[in-house]
Parts: sequence; structure tokens; C-alpha cells
Amino acid sequence: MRFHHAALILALILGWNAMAHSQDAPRPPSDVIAVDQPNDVGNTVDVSWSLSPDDRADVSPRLVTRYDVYRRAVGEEEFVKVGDQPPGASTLADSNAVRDTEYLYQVVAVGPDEAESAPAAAAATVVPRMEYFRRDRAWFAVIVFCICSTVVAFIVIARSGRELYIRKIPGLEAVDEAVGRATEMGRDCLFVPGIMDINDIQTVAGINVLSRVSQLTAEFGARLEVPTARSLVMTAARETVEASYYAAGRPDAYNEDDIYYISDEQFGYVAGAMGAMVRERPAACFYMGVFYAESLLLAETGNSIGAIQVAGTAMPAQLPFFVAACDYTLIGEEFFAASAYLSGEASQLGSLRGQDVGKLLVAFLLLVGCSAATIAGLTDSDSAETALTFIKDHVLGDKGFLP
Amino acid sequence: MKPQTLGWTLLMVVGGAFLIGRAVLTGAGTVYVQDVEIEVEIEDEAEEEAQVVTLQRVEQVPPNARSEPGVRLSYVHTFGLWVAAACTLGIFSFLWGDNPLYKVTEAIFVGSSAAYAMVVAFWSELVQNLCGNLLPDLMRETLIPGLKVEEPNLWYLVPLVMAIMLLWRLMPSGGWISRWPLAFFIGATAGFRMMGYLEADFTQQISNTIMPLIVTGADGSFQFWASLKNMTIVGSVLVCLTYFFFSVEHTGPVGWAARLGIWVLMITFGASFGYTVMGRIALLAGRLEFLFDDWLWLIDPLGRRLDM
Amino acid sequence: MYTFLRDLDRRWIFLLMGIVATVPILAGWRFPEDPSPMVRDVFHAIEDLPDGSRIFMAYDYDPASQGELHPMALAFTRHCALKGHKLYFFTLWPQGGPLIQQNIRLIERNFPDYEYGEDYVNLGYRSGQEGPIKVIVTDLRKSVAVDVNGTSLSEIPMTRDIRNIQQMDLIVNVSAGYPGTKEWVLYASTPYNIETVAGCTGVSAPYLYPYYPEQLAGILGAIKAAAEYEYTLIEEYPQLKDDPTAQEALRRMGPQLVAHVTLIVLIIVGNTIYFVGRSRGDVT
Amino acid sequence: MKRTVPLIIAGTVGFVLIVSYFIPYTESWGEDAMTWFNILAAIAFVLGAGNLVKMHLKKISDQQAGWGYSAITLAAFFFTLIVGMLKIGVTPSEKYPTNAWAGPYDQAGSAFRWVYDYLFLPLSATMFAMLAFYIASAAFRAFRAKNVEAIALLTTAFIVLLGRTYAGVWLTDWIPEESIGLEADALRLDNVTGTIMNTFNLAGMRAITIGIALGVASTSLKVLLGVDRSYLGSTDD
Repeated sequence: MRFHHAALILALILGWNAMAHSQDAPRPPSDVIAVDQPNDVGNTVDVSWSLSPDDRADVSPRLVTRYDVYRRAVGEEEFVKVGDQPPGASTLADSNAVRDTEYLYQVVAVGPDEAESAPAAAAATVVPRMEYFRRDRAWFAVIVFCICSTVVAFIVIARSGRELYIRKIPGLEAVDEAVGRATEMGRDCLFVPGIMDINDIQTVAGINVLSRVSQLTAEFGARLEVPTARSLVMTAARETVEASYYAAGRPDAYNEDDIYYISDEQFGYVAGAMGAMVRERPAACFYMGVFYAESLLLAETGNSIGAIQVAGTAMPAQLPFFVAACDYTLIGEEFFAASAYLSGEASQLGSLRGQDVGKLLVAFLLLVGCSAATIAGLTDSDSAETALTFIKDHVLGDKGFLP
Repeated sequence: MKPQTLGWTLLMVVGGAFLIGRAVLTGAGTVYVQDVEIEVEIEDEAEEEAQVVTLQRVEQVPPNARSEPGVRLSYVHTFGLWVAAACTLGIFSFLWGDNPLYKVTEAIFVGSSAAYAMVVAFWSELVQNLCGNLLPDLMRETLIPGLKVEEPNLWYLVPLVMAIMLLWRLMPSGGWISRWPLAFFIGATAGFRMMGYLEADFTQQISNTIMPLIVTGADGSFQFWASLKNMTIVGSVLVCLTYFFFSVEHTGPVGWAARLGIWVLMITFGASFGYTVMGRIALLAGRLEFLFDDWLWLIDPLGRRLDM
Repeated sequence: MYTFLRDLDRRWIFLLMGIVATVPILAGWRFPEDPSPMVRDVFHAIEDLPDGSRIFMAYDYDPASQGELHPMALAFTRHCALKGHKLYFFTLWPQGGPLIQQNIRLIERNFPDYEYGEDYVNLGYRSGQEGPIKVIVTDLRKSVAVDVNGTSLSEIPMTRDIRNIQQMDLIVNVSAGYPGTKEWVLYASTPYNIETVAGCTGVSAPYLYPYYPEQLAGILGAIKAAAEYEYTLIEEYPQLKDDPTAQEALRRMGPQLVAHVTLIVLIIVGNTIYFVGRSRGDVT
Repeated sequence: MKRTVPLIIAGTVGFVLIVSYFIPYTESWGEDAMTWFNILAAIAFVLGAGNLVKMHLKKISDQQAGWGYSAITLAAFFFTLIVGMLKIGVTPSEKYPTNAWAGPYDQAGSAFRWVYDYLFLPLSATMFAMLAFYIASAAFRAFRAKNVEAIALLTTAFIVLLGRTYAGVWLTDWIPEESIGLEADALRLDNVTGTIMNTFNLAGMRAITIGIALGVASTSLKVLLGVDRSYLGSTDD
């Protein structure tokens, strides 16, 4: 009985479809081209076509409502639909192809009431292949290699005992001064290592500064409080501070509970930290790490309790508040440099020098690129144009190693 | 001290009276809901007839629909609204100074936010991706009926083991075990961040800055403002980079460039400040709208209480 | 006067700020807007796509920044739905789920033709900050096997053929910080050339400017840009003119103006005190 | 064992992720590593919550000052946790009407959603809104024209503050569109704001961005090579 119904419906659909074909099915698209997407794992075929002549934006209702893309592996009977695109679109990336299989693609324009055009097939079959190396990223690989090797080279040089000059970073004295003031007043120091986890390099830099601050508090005998937003940061901070107190010969003065975790949630953490500030009234506050909206909340609360404040962050958005509300601020890369400077480790100073070489590379590329662009704009020099496209599209772009 | 206490008491009494007045006279702070029933057919392969299941849903409706049939006052939501208002005022009370009300709201906030993140991560990541791949059959029968994974993927034992090692940190001893997953976590971050930053923030930024310093129009005429703009951009980038150059002392020409650099940075920070102010005021406006609209019914910008 | 202002308790300033924000809201002040070129860029990134394009709605914000970003997110959703685009909602913020649901409510109420699974789908939240971006940009199902209702992506018509988000025609990102626009630019739009527009908080807009226009097709910065966007939307779709829910950001610009002017006055007064104090030798 | 293995793990996984950027064959290795990373990130929330509970329990058992608030924190924590984990109040979804566990955990009407709507949302939004007040007080007390740099910062902030509202348009729309052959409307405050954002802000932010990218690259490299091992801590346990 069921079968009977189904057959009847099928017959109706087929018949109706055939009628629709003859009446209002759109004309098919043309020039279907299927090519293997370069530089991929071999699972994507880029299909493109020219729009059906009936696909016009100025006709309403539209005569083409979508394009269906079908594919068939050579050797199989049936075409399988792999995706559809809205009218006006003429490309589709089929990312579900199987590597090294030969496919034939066809595109059908579909009109209102699902009336399908005749299929337009791609002229040639396509075989998706996997490349062994992403040629579009060749120059990028070279740049990565250059930067990495310079950093490594300078680390090696620094470790071999050669003195590397790093300019004095203003604001580091501010750290010493602040701890001194807090000790004089007999009040605490508060250190906020930002709200991100230990896998953020700014947090790591902050912990380096913390090691300096805790050395000072251990020497001077001031209490140091470190509220953290991440449990892993808490552990790292505890280990760092403990080591400083041992080094200063005052392990008895180290209190694990002064370095505590509040909450992973940003404002939960800030609420807790602000509460601690107004209750303990520290005389010196340090904010070193990643900060978001809490920067101003912390800095203003610190201001209201009259604390000396020193901040350091590479978060561009939060720098204005620290610059305005704190007594001293380490801006962006200065913060990393300060942390390297304080750690005094040869490797840290070496990597700083490596970064400077990176900046020289930027300046060089900018000067060459801008000169080429200017010359190319002023004269109709072909060589300047070639140089410009080479730098922009190849060295800094994704057009491959050579033109 | 005495006049201050008196002042506070007076303020509290007046405020309380106002609230009671609003609530009694206008019904402010009430929430109305409607019960909705959804009938869903389930196809059971064993049964011939499709079974029909009725699902109950409660939908919130705007207050001006309160006299319509089926709409009732929701005690749970009304209570919630007053709790929300109390929380809002509790946090704002910190502006006056630290006080017990703020401390209570702070404690609630810290506790609920930690649990919130944990619950969400549990259902969305641990159940779906970890359990879904390790125990697909069990998950299909219980928590994720729509799961399509067929066979257990034993590779997911690796993150499971690492997860247990990470949680070992909560134990009194043997905390070093957690360093292994931690190392994985940090190594992975270092790896993908290095590539992402170098491509988008280094090479692409250089590429974006390469521009002609002297701009000419289509007819070959000299474009003064466009040229000045391009020169300013390229020059500013270079002087700012000089400020961040650590290998030489900032004296002489380098010192001058660095000084120009810090000025550009300050202009940048000024612009940042202006933009930030804009955002923060909007947040305050959002909160005030909640108090005046949803709670006290003083304003009605969305027309949810027209004809009342 | 000078000593009074110098030693002014900051609670008076808080009070002033409270009043300044309250009055325009209670009075319902509104001001005209003039859309900036940047806002028009964002508008056209969505408007110029063929109707029915695939748009990945990465809504990375939470209730904390709702006041600033929710109007913007709603405007994006409304615009995409007006164009008949297919929407894929996703969030990297644990608190973002219910906000996506509010965007979906907007679709359900105003676009009865839109059907779940055919025209929009909610992929929910994934943990790992920028981690999920790295995965879904090459393999969506490795991170998102099922939607929020527990339905497999292979059973949902609009995700059946999607392998990764490189197949999206546009990423619309609303971001309140980290993870957010920067991460989408770093791990999706730059390495895989996926067209992206962003709506972000006022605080993050300035540091996204270096990505415009090569890596980001446009940036909406804070409530002002959201208001201009709503204005552009009303211009193009006049049927929204009488819909108050389509003008949330426009409404919020009232307190904005008064508060900005107040802040400027505060800075001037503060500096006057500073200079008077310096001439009297009060400040070192 | 305690230090070498972590260094090897960090180096290997980082290297795999770098290589997978260039060699398509290893792309899926990178995906797997990231999938595991995401699962570990979810576990980190449990770790965070575990620490929170530990800390507050200690505070209560030691009867430290303010232990009552710790009790409230724990109560809020467990209440949210229980209603969320047990999906209290969640009704089955339409797709799977017989399986109550398949409903979304944050479904409208569930207890967990109540916590979100009436506790979490107002608390976090208000916390953020407080910034408006703090900005006002910072504007009054902290933004002082102490030196040339500060003047540059303040002037820019002024212009942008005005230029991003109707006040800027209203104050300067008397400036003609063109005068003495120049495009004078560039001097209107809203246009000046645009110029600042597209020129100085863009350049300054770009320099900061490039610097930070280099910083991230070199630090990441140090972590992968085992030169920087601060995350391992300095003691043996």
C-alpha cells in the first residue's frame, strides 16, 4: 500500500518536474571549470562557472534561486550533490573531495519551485592532489627562519660571555623606589600579574618583574600580596617569590597565603582585587602583565588609596589609562625589555637584540618598498613596478617564491 | 556622625517608600509569562502510528499582554528581577565606599562565575568532544542523541590522561606531574602564536605600510593631502619603531626620532582614550535602562507597556 | 573655590556622572547621525554579497559588554536576515550562549520564514580561547560535532556540505576583547584570506585600525558606530523606521553626548586646578 | 624526568604546530594538537574552580576575617554548579523530545539560565558600567597637562571625544566645504577625528603591533627551545 502511494507521488513529481522544465526552468550556467586548489591537503576542488543568462538581479522574483553543484568520481554512476550557492555567486570550493580521486563536476541552475536547468558539466576531469610544501608561504618560511636564527645567534653570543649593550630603561628605578616607600610607611606592596594565564608571554614577563619586586620586599622586610586570576599563575608566582625569599636568606618571612587565586572570571577577579586593595591599603601597587578593562578600575582604586603605582603592559588599549593614572608605565615592548633587563640573563638580553634586528628588517623593507612604490607611481618604470610587486606579493604576500 | 546616619536613614526610607509606591501603584518590577505547549511527533520504527509528545515551555511576554488569556504573573522571574536590581545597586554602592552589601554581591559574583565557566566548559567541550569521541555509544544513548561518531577514537585518551595529570595539582603532593600537560599547553600556544603573529602582525603589517610617498591622481596631478597622509604614516611607523629600539642610546638623531615616536604614541593613546570613554558610557546607559525600564517602569523606549 | 575643588571628594564626580547619564535617558533625547565611511564599508560588506550567502557570526561577547555590543550584534543579525543570508552562530566566550539566543529570538520574531537548520544554526560555545579557530578553519567537525541541540552537523541541511569555515563568504565578528577580532584576523582571515568585518568595543577599535582595509574589510567601533550602522540600515530598509528595537544604539547616543561634554569640562576644570596649584606652589 | 620531559613535550608540540603551517601533510597533526589543547583548556576551568573551593574552605575552617563572605562564595558556587550540571529545569529539545538530557544547558526557563539572567548578567554588566564613573574621576584628577607628551594625549582625547558625538558635528558644521581652493571641511571635528584615527593612531598602533609580534616570536622561540623555562618553576616540586 505504502509503496503504491510513494510510486504515485514519485510519478507526480517527475511529471510535474518535466512540465516545469519545459516552462520555467532557468537556462543553465556555462563555462564550468573545476581545478584542484593549490597548496592544500588535497581535499578541495575549486569549481567556477559563468552565471545563467536568467540570473539577473533586476528581475523580481528571481528566475534563478540557487546553483547546485554535483560531482561524480570517474567509474561511478551517480552524481552526488556537494553544495549549493546563492544566485549571483559563481564559485564554490568543494572541500569534501577525496585525495587522488578523479572527479567530474557539473552545475545546475535551480529556478522557483525547484525547476532545474539542464546540467552544465566541466569540460575536464579534476584530481585533487596534496602538495608537500605550501609554496604560497615560501617567503614567509624564509622570514620566520631569518628572525628565529638571529634571535638564536644573539642568545648564543650573549651566553658566550660577550657584553651586549641594552639602553637603560627609565622606570625601573621607580620599582625600587616604590618598594622602599612602602617599607618606610610600614605598609604592604601589591603585585597584580595581569588576568591571563601563564601561557601568555606578558604574564611570563610580569613574573620576571615579580621576582625583582619580591627580592626587594624580602630585603626590606615589607609584606607582598599577589592576587592572581589563574591557578597556574598562582603556582608560578609562589615558586618565584619563594625562591626570592630563599635567596635573600629570609625563608621564614615567606607566606604562601599572600599569593592567592581569586577567580578566572575577569570582573570576579577585579571585584576581589579591588576589595583587597581598599581593605589592606597597600602603599605600592604594581600592575605587570595583560590587562583589559580592569586597568582603570585598579589604577583608580590605587589612586584613591594614595598608593604609588607602577604599571607595565603591551595591551595598546589599556596603556592610556596606565600612562595617565600611574606614576610610571612601561609601554609595550619596553615592558618586555624591562623584564629581560631585570632578569639579567644573557639569553633574555640576546633575544632582545634579536628583536632589534627584526625592527631593522622592517625599516629596510619599508624603505625599499616605499621607494619602489613612489618611483613606480611617478615614472612608468617597469623595474620599479616589478620590484614593488615582488616585495608586496611575493616576499610579503602569498604569490609564491618567484614571479 | 549622627546627622549622617540620620541622612542615610532618611534616604533609605524615602527610597523604600518610592519603590513600594512604584510596585503597588504601577506594578513595576513584575514579569509575566505564558505557557506554551509544543506537540512533537516521534517516529518509532516499531510502532505503526507516530507517537505525539507534548513539550511544556514557559515564554516571557511583555507586560502590556498581561490581561491576555493564558498570561500569568511569574513569581520566579519577578523575584529574579528584584534580585538583579539589588545586585546592580549592590555593585554601584562600591562607589560610595566598601560596604557589606558590596562584599556580599562580590562573593556571589566570584562563586557563580567560577561555577558558570566550569559548567559551560563541561557540557560544550568535555561531554561533546572528549566523551563524544571516547564513548560514542553511551553518549548517543544518554547526553547527545544526535552524535554521529561511530567508533571510539582512542587518540582522545591522550587529552584524558593529560587532563587527569593537570588536575593532580589539586592534590597535596606530586604537583610536578601537572607540568607535563602544562608543557603541552604552553608549547602549543607558543607554536601557533608565533606563526599567527609573524604573519598577520609582522609581514602583513609591513605590506600594509608600503605605499607611494608621493601620490598622483589619474591625470598625473600631484595630490598634496594624500601624499602628506602617506608620508605621515610611514614616517610615524619608523619613529615609533625607533623608540622601541633598545640596542642604542637615545641621543642625537636617534634621540630626536625617539622623541617624535613618543609623541605619536601619545596621540595614539589619546585617540584610544576617547574611544574607550565612548564604550564605557554606553555600558552605564545599558545598566540605567535596565533599572528605569525593566525594573521601575519609568521609561518605555520599546513600547512594551503601551496602553497600560 | 580652589581648595574646595582641589580637595573635592570623588564621590561628587560620581554623582555628577550618574546624573549626566540619567537625565538624557529619562528625557529620551535623540540626536541625528552621519554615517562615516568606515561604517558604510561594513554595511556594504554584508549588503553587496549575493542574497543567501553563508555568514559566520562569531559573537564573542558577554553580558558585561552587552550595553555596548548587543545593539551592534542585533543590527548585524537583522541586516543579514533582511538579505536572506545563511547564519552560523558561534562563540568563544562561555557567557556568550544566551546572547546568541537573544539574536535568534530576533530572527524568530521578525523573520517567520527563517527556519532553524535551513537558514540559521547555533553552533554554541567551544573552550580553548583562540584554539577552536585554529581547528574550525581547516576542519569544523573536529571541534563542533553537533549543534547546541545535540544534532549532528551532517543532519543539518546548511552544515551538511561545510567542511571548514574557509567556505564562508564572510565572517562577522562582534568582539569584547580576548579572544576576539584580533584572534580571528590572526588565525582565520589573514592566513586563509576569509573576508571579515568586525564590531568591537570602543577600547579595542583603535588597535584594530592597522588591519584595515587589507585584513579587515571594516570595523565598527563602539556604540557610535552601531548607531550609524542602524541609521544606514534604516535608510536602506525604511520599514525599520517605526521599529524601536531597531534603534537601540541610536537611543544610547543621548547620554553619550552629554557625558562626553561633561568629561571635557572635567578635564578642563581638573587642569585649571592643576595650573592654579602650580602657580601657588601647591604641586611639585 | 621532572624537567626534561616537559621541555621535550613543549618543544615537540610547538614544532609540530609550526611545521603544520607549511606542510599540508602535517595539517591534521596540528588539528589534533589543537583539539587536545581545547580539551585541556576546559579542564583548566575545573582546576580554577578547585582552587577557589580549596581557598575558601581554608578561610572558613581557619575562621579568618570575612569568612562569612567565603561561605557565601561557596554557596553561590555550589548552587550554580549543581543547577548547571544536573540541568535543572531543562526541558527536552524539539528534536529529541524523549531525552531530557539532550536539552541545552542554558535553555530559557532553566534554573541555570535564571542564575545567568538575574545574578551573573547584572553583576558583570554593572561591574563593567562602573568604569564610566572611574573614567570621570580619572579625567578630573589624573589627566593633567604635566608635559608635552601629556598635552598631546589630552588634545587628541578632546578632539576624539567631541568628534565622535553629534557635538563635534554641531560645533563645526559652519566650516564651508571648500574655501580658497582647499577642502576646508577636513577641519570639521568629525573629519579631524577620522584623520587622527586613520593616520596617527594607525601608525602608532602598527608600530606597537610589529614590536609585540617580534616579542611574541622571540619569547615563543625561547620557550620551545627550552631557553626560557620559567613556567616550570624554580623548585623541584
